[in-house]
Amino acid sequence: MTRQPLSGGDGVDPARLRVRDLNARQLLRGGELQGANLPAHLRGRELEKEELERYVAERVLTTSLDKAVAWARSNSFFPLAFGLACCAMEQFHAAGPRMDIARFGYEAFRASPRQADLIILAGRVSIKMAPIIRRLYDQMLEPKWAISMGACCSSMGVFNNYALVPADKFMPVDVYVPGCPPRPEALMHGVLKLRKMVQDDPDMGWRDRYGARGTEEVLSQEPRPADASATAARETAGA
Amino acid sequence: MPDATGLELIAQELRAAQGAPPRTASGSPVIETIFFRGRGTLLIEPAHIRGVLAQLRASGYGFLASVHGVDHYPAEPRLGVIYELLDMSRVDRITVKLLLHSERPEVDSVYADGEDGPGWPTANHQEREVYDMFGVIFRGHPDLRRILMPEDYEGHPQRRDFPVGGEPVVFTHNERTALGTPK
Amino acid sequence: MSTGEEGGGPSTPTLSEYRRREQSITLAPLQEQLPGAARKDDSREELLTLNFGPHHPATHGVLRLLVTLQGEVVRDIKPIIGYVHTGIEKTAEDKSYWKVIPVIERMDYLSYYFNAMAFCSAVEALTEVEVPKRGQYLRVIHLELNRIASHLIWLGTSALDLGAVSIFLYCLRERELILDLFEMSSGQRMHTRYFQVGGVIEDIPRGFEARLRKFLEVMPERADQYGAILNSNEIVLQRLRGTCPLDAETLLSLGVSGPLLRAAGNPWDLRKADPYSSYEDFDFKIPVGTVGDNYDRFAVRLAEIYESVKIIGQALDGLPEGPHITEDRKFALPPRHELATSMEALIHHFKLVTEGFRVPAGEIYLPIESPRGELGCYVRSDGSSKPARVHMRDPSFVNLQAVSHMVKGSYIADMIATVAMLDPILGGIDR
Amino acid sequence: MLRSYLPAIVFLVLGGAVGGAFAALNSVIGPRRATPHKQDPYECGLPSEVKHGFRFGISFYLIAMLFILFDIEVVFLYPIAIELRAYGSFALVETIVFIALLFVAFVYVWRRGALDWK
Repeated sequence: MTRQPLSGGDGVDPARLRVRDLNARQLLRGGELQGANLPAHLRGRELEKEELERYVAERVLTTSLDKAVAWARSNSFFPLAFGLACCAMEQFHAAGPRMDIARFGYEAFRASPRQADLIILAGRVSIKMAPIIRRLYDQMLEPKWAISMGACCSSMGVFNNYALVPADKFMPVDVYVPGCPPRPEALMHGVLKLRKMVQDDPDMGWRDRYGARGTEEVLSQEPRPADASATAARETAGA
Repeated sequence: MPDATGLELIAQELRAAQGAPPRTASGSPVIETIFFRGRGTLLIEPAHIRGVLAQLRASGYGFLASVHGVDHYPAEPRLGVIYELLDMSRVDRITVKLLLHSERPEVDSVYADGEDGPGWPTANHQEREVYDMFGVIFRGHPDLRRILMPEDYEGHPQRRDFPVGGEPVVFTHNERTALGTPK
Repeated sequence: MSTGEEGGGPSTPTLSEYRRREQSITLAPLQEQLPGAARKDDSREELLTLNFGPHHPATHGVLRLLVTLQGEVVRDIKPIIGYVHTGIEKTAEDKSYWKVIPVIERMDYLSYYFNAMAFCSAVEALTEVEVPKRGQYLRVIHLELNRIASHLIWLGTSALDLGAVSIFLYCLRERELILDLFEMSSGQRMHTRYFQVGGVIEDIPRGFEARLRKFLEVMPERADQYGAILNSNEIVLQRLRGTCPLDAETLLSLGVSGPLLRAAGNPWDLRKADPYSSYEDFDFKIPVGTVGDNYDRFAVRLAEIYESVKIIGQALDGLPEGPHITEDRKFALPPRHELATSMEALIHHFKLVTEGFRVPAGEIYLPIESPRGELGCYVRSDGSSKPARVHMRDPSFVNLQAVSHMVKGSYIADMIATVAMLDPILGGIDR
Repeated sequence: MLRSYLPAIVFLVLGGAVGGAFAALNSVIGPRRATPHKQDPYECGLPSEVKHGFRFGISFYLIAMLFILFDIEVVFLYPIAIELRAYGSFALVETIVFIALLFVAFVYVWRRGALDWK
């Protein structure tokens, strides 16, 4: 197994994890601090008085602008027009006349990764496709998000075999939409969850246990070449 | 569909025509006729495949519907290649099957035209798939390389001794063991 | 800018890591074969080799076409596939027969009922199970509904490629109606697992018939509208008429079947030629084209929608009473009420759910007519409760070979139209 | 006289301001992380094989030139259409002659086969 531990395990600097400021919301709420990412002296205690004041002062100044930006971003995702298999049909239907994803402003499917900021992995990811998807994801401009739609690319689903790779093995995924294939409503629910996440108010659910939002990715200084990561994925998948 | 007698007649014709040279490696081209569930199958010597298909084409079976492989592991010869032929005017199907030893799974390609008659262009992708999935080498195929798996993949996944693969799915109850982080 | 001096011969490009690994894809010395290569002025024009896909909105999935262009003209085209290879045939060997059905359905993801039908028919032939008449009729209804749904997606996406955007939304509107019907009879929109070995898993619910009749009324009207919109769209017509024709002889030698073959004038349709599942009971026509160009391919598929509507109407009118699945408890689950009273039913149920049924050793190839052509299912059984080999002869996989014959020498815009009219479903091609 | 240009000036300034504001906001707020893959040209998800000094066929330029030539014609027609009353029948005749000349050129180009791809 070459999978990264979900909560920064041994040998991974928590500062390099993509989601590292998870506890901000809890801190502001004054709740008890949890999570493996925290420095040891903060673990298991609450912020009080001056510490809390300073913490809040640091955040509030930048918060308003951030909020405006997050609001703008979260209400106009430009998904990449990218269908792999069955789920792509339900993705069509989400954009179709009955579900009409345009109600939320997500109807502008873009053909080029340069113009897109959301990749919906709709279908099964084969070992041959994985490096290409990673490359597409790498070519998208920041900020970018990923939704893994359907069982196949979340966990390989019913086809747990030599040919497939789950998406979170080679790229970070923010929201998983279960189903085989998920109904269009489910996809829209997933996109709306992502909207809440981008607005920095994620529905954590059971992820509180991990202190994580989606799949975390270690950002090293030099990004890993796509081919190498896919080869690693292939080795484990084919073994 | 040819009935059992019809199948025997076809086999007789094939024996009469193909048993003689040019390719008389082992005498009769038809090893066995199998009639099962109303469908006829000719089990033939691999060396005669081009000749047998050409003769069947001459007798009307002009449409090669499918070429696919099969693995009879652990029996030997274990690798089979199956050619499904269709006669559109009589709406009649016949199956031609050959078995190859896994030591040297080689058979003549029926894709390209040869001196013994025209080929079957439809066999191009299908032979490549059989090569990819079973490792059967089609002699004379001009472009025999992997078609579904990546070019640098090792092994032939559809062979029965190839593991299905996959990986354990991480749930809350098995995250410790599946992720390999003992705590 | 230009490297200049060598006079336009194909200089060896420095290949990237990715292409170096697939160096066996030969781009043979095309430059010499070109018409007019001897002419002085033409020899300065270089050939452009482009990847068209795997991520391209006009390839209907993750098809990759390695296109060699001379200006605007396609000189060579190599389809490269395998980007959604899922190993379904391998997975099927690992599951008992009735658990294979949901896996098989996910191959050609637009015609899932057809995949299930081919597999179930093959297993029924092996086990010699009889499907009751009502089961056959219900199968026909769902198959033809699925054919319409598949053609609707084809029409919508193809029109999108040809520049007629609104058709796509109209098609999805009608497809929703079909998916509602599927949901009603089986509980799922896609991959319904409705067909079982020996029949269908449940009878159609109350209200299904009324809804289906309403749909049958609406559908021909809507299909008229599609025809009216597209047939009066000069751009679409210009891109379809007379582009990339291929004659029936070549198509047959390439193994092409289905609407592509019928567009070239050969009326081969397994529903008529070799009827299965009571298709001989119904009165329908086979639309046939004349020249086999893109417009014929379009017209044939559009006409098939009307014929499917006709078939469904007849099947619904003549729907016989009786069981919807075989009474043979060795293959079909006993109904719920029997479980409470009959010990034997309980044993059968337990046996079916835990192990599945055993199939006598043997092998069979059984073809049916899918929306794209002959969909054959080869099943080899070794006598156990799991198949020893399942192979789908998918029409898209075979038909794709025709693309290079159709496209070579025509404009790149015609290539888009041809790929659209070819209707390749990558899930079926790669399996 | 200058007053009549006021709307145009306001339009230009507003347009520039909005465009500039978006560009500036983008450079301030937008995160940037250049990676080798991101700098690569996009070719349907695969590394591009097109060389740097690739020579396009001359036919592309021919089509482009002809397009510009015959498209400019329309641009000339707009102001004439608006002010046709002011200049009277002279302008109308001139325009017709202009279009007729272009039409002759168009027929010539067409018959010579320049619009077909070679």
